[in-house]
Amino acid sequence: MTRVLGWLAALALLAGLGMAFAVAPREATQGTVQRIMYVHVPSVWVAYCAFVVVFVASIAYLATRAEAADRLAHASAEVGVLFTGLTIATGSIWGKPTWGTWWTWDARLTSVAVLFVMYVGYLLLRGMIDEGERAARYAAVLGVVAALNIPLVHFSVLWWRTLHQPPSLMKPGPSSMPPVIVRALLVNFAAFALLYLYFVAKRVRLLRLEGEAGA
Amino acid sequence: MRKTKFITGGAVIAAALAYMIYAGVTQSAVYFVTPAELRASAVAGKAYRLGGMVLPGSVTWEPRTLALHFTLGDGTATVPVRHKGTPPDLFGEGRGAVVEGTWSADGYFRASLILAKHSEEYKAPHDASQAGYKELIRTLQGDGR
Amino acid sequence: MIFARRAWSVVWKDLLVERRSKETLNALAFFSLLLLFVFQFALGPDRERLAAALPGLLWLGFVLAGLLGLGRTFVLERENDCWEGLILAPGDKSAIYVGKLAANVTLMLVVEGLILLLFAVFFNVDLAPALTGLALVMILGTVGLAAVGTLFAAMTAQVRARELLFPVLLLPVQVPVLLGTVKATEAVLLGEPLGAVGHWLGLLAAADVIYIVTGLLTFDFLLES
Amino acid sequence: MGDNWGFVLAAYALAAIVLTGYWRHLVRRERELNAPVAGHPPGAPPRQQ
Repeated sequence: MTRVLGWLAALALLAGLGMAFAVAPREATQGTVQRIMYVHVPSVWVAYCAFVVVFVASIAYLATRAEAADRLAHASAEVGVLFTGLTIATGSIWGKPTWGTWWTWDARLTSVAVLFVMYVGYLLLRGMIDEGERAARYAAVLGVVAALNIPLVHFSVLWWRTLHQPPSLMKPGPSSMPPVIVRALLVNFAAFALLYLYFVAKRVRLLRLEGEAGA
Repeated sequence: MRKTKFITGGAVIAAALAYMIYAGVTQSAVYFVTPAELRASAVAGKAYRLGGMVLPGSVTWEPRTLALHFTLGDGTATVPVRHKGTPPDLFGEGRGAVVEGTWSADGYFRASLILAKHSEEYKAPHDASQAGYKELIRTLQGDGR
Repeated sequence: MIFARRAWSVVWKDLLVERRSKETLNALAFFSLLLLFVFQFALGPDRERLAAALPGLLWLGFVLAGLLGLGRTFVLERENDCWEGLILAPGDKSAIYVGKLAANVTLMLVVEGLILLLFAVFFNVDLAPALTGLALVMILGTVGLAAVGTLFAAMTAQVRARELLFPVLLLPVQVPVLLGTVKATEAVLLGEPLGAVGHWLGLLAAADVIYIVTGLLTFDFLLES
Repeated sequence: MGDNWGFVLAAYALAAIVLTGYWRHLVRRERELNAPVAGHPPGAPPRQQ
């Protein structure tokens, strides 16, 4: 099952690469650099989804005490941190040629960075507790607090300052992107989502094995 | 008892989040001051973020000393800007730019950082619709949300 | 009613212990004085730079004092082997959370008032005209800081490397509160009306509500055996 | 304006390295846990699958 997911993800990633480099056109103002978008944007979407999964799984764990929910939360947080890091790194590489700087404290950069450290803290907390049950319980509480904090971080940082372009897909009315670019983005998003599912499935199995080995 | 507690608490949290999102959407964010706003109330030594259009014909760049001079305008006022360094790729005459720096008492803006702002319009190569001047400022200000 | 009485007994106990020993308060007062030293050395005598940095410095001081003070929320219980007692307390434990939170907010506000006074005296700033606005921002911000801080203090109380983990967990979560309070303080100190920062006050209030309710709902889970 | 292929390549290469690195880490951990290693500390014998 997991293996099939892995192959699907690999195929989708190849398709995504094809869309990004062969199908999508060279963008008019930014040039080829804009192709970084096809890794950057899908990976931040996947990261947000991952943290929503952490939130839901944390509540599920507190309600049912099912170890499976805890493993899902743990795996999803780890993979989410991975994708958040990737977002920050690729965004930085994109920022240098287009904005002229590797890093600027603009709204979205900052809120993604805050998200990153929040969930790194989550993983650190898990690592610091030896008893599995207590680690699960505490981490679940932190998973809930962190997720509820995301909207607060988003708006506070947005009001604080922004230089990033407003979200172009999310805004009401006709999208300002040509359909080719949207399609390429969606294919890459699907590929990253499959990869996320594959990683989480594998990590969950690993956590189960680790739990058995430790028991 | 326990269930009521969680349902009530969840409802209160949801209400607070809804309020946040409502306030967030209706709040208009100002990302930077325009040249006219800066001219109206410039305090020497104070840090600003200044946004406008790089006026055509105003850019001079000395590759040897890395001295970059240009003028930012918004249709009603202009501000001379001085910077030391290489301009970013998206920087160019007739394009929008946001600069960070301080207003100098000698009547120019000393930029420590130039951020060529890319608008949210991603264009296909032959979609050559030239964004008008007003449109440029509008996208610069991020009103296109 | 029972809830309020339980919460009150925790507040009363904590404040009484603190009033008798003054352990935390004395240390924090001294710490505030040291902060003043550090800020002074870091910034130099430039008045203009100081005025520009003041709101940030003020909240940096509050947060650092908060990290030290809030981290000690459950130290007495741990050292005196009362942790089991907390766990064994019958019924709803969110009353303990409310009590601890109220005691923490009180203590923090006292320390913050002291830091404010030290700033006014040693940095020679006139805070008097901004005092009501400042008090409002400080209360909103401190409640937010203490609401998460109390919860996280309980979370890290029985964990390895808790002195390290507590700030590492608390600081990122506090980013919205920090941004809001610093921006609001800046406006208040510049003499702007509170209406100009209404959205920040709204954000702080929303954050306070969310943090407190989350704390009430989840505190029970931290005190299971 | 230059095309900055270097930046594009750097971004994609970084993504490839990070993702395959994590994948290899997972695979290696799984193999370790499935096949007990020789020289395991005594007192805590690895469980046979």
